[in-house]
Amino acid sequence: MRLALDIFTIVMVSLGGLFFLAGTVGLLRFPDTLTRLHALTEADNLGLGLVVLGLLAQTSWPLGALKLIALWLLALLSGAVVAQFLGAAVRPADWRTDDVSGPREDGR
Amino acid sequence: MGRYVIRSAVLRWAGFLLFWLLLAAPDLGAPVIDILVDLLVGLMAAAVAAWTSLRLLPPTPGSLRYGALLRLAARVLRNSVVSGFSLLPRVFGPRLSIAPGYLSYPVRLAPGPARAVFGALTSVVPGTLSVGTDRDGALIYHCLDVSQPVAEDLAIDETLLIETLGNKPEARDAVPRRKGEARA
Amino acid sequence: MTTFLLAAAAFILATVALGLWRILRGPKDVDRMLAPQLLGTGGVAALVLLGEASRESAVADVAMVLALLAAFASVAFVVGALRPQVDPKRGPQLNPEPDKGPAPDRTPDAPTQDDNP
Amino acid sequence: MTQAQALVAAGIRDLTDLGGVVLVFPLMLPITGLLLGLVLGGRYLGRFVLLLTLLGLGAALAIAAVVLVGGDALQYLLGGWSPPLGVGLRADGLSAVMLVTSALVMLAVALYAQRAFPITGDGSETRSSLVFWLLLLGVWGGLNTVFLGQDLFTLFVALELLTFSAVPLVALGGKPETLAAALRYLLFALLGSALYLLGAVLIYGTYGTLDIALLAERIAGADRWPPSLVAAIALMTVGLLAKTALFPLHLWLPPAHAGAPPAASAVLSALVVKASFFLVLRIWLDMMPGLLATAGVQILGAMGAGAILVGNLVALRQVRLKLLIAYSTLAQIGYLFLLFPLAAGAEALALTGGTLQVVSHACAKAAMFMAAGLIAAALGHDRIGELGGIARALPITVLAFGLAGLALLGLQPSGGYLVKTLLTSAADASGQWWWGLVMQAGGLLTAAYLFRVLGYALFGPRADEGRPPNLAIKRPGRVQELVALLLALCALLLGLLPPVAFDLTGVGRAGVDAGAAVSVAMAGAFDWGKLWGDLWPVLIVGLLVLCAVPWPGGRPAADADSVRVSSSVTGRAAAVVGLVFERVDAALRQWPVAGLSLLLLGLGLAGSLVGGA
Amino acid sequence: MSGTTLFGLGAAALVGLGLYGLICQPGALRKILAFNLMGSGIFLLFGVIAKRGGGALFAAGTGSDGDPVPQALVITGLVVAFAATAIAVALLVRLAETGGGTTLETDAQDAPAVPTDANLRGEREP
Amino acid sequence: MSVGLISDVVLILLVLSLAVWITIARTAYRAVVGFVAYGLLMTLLWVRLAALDVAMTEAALGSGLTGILLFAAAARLAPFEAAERARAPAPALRLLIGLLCTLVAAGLAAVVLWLPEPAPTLAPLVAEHLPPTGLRNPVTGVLLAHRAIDTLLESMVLLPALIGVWSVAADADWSGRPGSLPRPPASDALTLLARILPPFGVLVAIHLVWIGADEPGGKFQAAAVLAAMWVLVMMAGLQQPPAVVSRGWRGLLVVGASLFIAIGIAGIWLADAFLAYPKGLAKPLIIAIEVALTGSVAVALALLLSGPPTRAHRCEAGR
Repeated sequence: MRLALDIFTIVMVSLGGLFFLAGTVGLLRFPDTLTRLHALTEADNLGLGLVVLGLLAQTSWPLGALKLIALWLLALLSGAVVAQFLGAAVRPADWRTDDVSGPREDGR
Repeated sequence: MGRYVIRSAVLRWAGFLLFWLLLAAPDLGAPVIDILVDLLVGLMAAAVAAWTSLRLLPPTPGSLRYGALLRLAARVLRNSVVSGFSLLPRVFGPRLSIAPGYLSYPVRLAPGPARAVFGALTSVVPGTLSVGTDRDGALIYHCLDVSQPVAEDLAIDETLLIETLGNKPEARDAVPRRKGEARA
Repeated sequence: MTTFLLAAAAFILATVALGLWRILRGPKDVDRMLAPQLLGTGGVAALVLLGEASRESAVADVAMVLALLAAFASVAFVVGALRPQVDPKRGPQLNPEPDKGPAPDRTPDAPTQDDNP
Repeated sequence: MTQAQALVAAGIRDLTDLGGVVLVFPLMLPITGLLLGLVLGGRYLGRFVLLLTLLGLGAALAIAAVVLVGGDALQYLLGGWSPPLGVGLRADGLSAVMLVTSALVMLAVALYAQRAFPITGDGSETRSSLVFWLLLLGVWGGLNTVFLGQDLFTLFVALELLTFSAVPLVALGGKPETLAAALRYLLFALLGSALYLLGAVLIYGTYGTLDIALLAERIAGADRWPPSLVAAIALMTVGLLAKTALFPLHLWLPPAHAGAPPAASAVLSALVVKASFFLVLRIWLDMMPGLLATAGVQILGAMGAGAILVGNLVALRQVRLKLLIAYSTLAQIGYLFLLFPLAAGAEALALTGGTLQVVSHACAKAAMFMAAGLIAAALGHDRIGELGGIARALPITVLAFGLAGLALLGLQPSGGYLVKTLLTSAADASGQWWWGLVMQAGGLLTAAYLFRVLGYALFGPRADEGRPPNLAIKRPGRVQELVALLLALCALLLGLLPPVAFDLTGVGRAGVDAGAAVSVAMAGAFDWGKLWGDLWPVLIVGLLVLCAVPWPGGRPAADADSVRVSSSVTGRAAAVVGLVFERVDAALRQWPVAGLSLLLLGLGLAGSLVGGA
Repeated sequence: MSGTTLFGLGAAALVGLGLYGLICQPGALRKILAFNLMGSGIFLLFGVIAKRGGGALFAAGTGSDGDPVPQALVITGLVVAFAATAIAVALLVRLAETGGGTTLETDAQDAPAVPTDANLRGEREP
Repeated sequence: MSVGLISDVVLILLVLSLAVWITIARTAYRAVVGFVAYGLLMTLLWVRLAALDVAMTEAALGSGLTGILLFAAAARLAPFEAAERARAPAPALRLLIGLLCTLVAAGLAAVVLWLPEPAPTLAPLVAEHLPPTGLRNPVTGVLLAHRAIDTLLESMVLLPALIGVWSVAADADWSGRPGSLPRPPASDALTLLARILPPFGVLVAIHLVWIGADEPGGKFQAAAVLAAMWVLVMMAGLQQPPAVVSRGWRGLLVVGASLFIAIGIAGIWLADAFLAYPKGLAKPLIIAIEVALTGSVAVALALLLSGPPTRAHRCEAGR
């Protein structure tokens, strides 16, 4: 049982690490700010989630584990909000002020 | 003060008490008096948090549908994982296989907290990121891959959220518009 | 197991460190800001792992504080970056040469920010 | 009379029975006042602070009496925890003197500033009033903690309390110049406190305690100084020197002290720079007396000498009265640091002289800034060249200024005279005659700028003739004038204290019999021959300077800096020398150059201490 | 070489960098940043000293290993440094707003303006 | 080389390279971005040094609150940077100063290597004298019992700093509200965060104060979290900063230190020393002081961030 739990942890945490790596690679490779923002916020939130999931098998059940989940949810909330906020800030100006359904649909 | 205010006050208070228990993780082996004192502090802390919450986010009439909430959570979680994994080959592949672009999604939720929640929920899912509102009141999304059926997914999420908030979903009055981005 | 957790923490840290390259590269200020954002989440993950490795439950509290405040700085960043430079209602102009054209635009999209060091 | 004496004696006995707990009073009085004042606000803040300063002066005098009568330092353990874990307070004679001096100056400033800050008709508070009064309390609290603290970290926090309170006082005027001066002051002071803290950290890492007395024991017990100790001393000293504005680290002082409102300038110049000097004293004399045997004291002495020469010469060149006084402060700080090389040979004399210099300068400089403030308020400016006739309009103010100047100058029977005599005897006793020479030169230069100001004030062309009525000279409040005069008199009459009063400085310090040293040094000091010997060089300098001042009816002082264009030989010679020093001073006040000086000074100090024990 | 010693060396480097920035940076805001850098180097050194003086002396679950005294002092120091930063920033922004520039370099003649009645009493001119 | 050592090496190298970046970045804005990242890394470093109380303080103050302060300033001062660069010292002078700073750093590094072994420590003394206080967290014990005066003075230091920040206001604006907080563009996302996050922040803060007696945590950490939450609410426009003349807020500012002093003075009679606690009552009194100080410090920190009062209030409440 212990072994199974340990293997679960190793797999999940490694996967989480992979997502963090994906976030970093995306951050470095993607062409513009918004795509980088995608790579960043979404991949590493998932990475954090997987790490937390992996650690659930290690912590003293149940309250310590739930605390980690609560932590993840908090991180998720602020991550999603900050991503939107940053995204709105870097979005080109024409999307901020103009009507998108106008002639621009095919114009440019 | 409507009944719904009292109800949501109690609900929030209970929720924050739960969160407090997570934080404090009381040691059940401790002397009873210590546990009781801890609990007392927890009750007060939850009350303070609930008061803060009620001030910042005044409750509205109507109650949450928990079944729909669960389905929504499950869906968001599943979507996150699925699109998360689909992100991996895009990132690590020799050629970046992304087709970024914008999408304007005329959302049915009223402006305010509910719409903001929708924006946050959909932004958790890899591949879509809500980046504001245009003049028509439609949400603008930036998508990593506009060839995916993003608008359809959003519509399902939205319906679920509306159900969760206790309203009947109405029929869609507009078809989501989509716009590819040239400079990507 | 402890070794694995420590190694995982070190790995995530190193990964996040790679992301810090963005601070150097830019090109826009907002791109630079993405790196601390990544560091915030990665830091929380590394902390959780470290805490589990050292069996120290209080580390989770540190992570909690970090999670609460890491987002905060990003908000401040955007807020600062979008701040109008000259606000007539707020008093004297900050631009030292108001007659020589508008103040340099500090919005993240300003082309002046696109230079690399 | 005897009954009163008995009462006083009984009172002191009671206080002695109380023990060290009386030390809590000066610590908590300003702090509690600050808390209360912040909540109360409003128009009676000035009265409230005045009341507190009265109480504080009483407490300081009581502590001084107890220390003097008891003949030993007062100690108190905060929270009952003894060092190294806890933090102790200690008042030896030196602390008592500082406490009394600061309480006295605070009281004077509180009296002086009663009318200085506008109050609104409806009783609501104004910005400057609230900020001034509360931060005055903050400064006072910081000072008292510095004087009583025994723990290097507590002292750090106290220094920060002091800095954070002093900086906004500088910027109170809100002009760009004063804001810039305040910011420079703040940043340089922060650099200084960071270096000080770094030193304290290294000391903790070496000895595991921050208590000065314990450290003194442990350091004395070691046969060689570890490198970390040497580094720590160099860092702490240089950090504190930056906060004291010892030449050449004085870039922030002149604009800061000159730009603040006069009441604030008085406190800044008289007291605030002394706090960090006091800590240098604590470290070099109390914590590590072995330092006096190193070459480090010569470095400190040389910086002091540089301060005296450069400060005085540049003061002579100033166009504005307040800047002149600020540069004079710079020079007077120099005298304080002559204490270190002199203490190496004659500790009692040097220490007593240095302490007296602190007190005398505090009173005199506060009086000078107050007088300058009144003059500037009356005229609407403080350009020296346009002071003509002010002596007739404000005789008491100008008298206060002149008396304070005489006290600084060191004529009999002033405190300055005593300082000079004591330090010169210390120089003779330790065979370091050159410091005596520096002091003589400094005295003459002081005389020169003093007479320059007085010359313009007494005989200068009347600047107010033909003024429109709305620019006529405004009369200051009588209380303000009297306060300045009283402070000047304090400084002047300090030399007449009986030698037994000087015993106080030596209390709590083994092997320092201050009273006896003073008696020996002062034997035969007050006679006509000696007075004449001191007086004639000053008179010659005075005459020369007065020649350079344009007389009424002569060329109007349109060019404010008349010395510079004076046709007289002395004027021209002074101008050349002064110009050179002014340039040196301006170069040294560039931030990177000051930083460079700081680094070099720190490395030099560290180098001079290596290998000592 | 242990990690703690390594941190100690890093702290020394941070202090050097901060010192350089504080002296050489022309802009006041950069000086403030450099001060924070230097401060954190000093605190780090104190933390290293705390760790060196450690030992398992306290009940498990208190989270700390090391000498608690320096740790407590570092917390105090962090708050003081924050206050210093806040007051410096406020002065700097106000200085810039009133047209005083943001460098602390002075020209040779930097005499403060002639005091008037108003500013001597601590007032601001209308 | 153990895994722990490797991660230490990675950490310190990262911290140092960020420090270099902060020093050499072209604009202050970029330097501040580096500084925020630097603060996050320092938090990890403190965890590695097993100083969790410090780690929390650093997380809250170092990167969070200081970051927002510096970002706001950097944005406002950006137009001046060209003029600043023109005033840089001559290269030769820079080189000389750089060399001397290197010398100082090298000397310091040598001193660090020469620090005595075994290291002097007060840990055993603290362990011995902790039980009378009833606390289990030694750091809290040192802060509130053994060295209470430092903590008292430190909470006092915030007040002159705050008055100093206020003092740069124009006279006419004195009755206004602070106006230095960054004003963000209206954003649903930010408003949502400001509506949802603060209650959780409040809970975490109360938790930190409450366990601070026994586990890592305490008033400064809690106060920083509370201040951050409040500032978030104010930035989102849900609430206005309080006017500086407001008696109520000023009362809140001083209540912590006042209670501290009151209990300290009572100690002269009840426990034979100023700042001593009566036997058996130490822990409840300390917790009371901690709670009161949390409120005061939180208000002080938030107001320090809010800046001097201005006349131009932010009139939009609740977007």
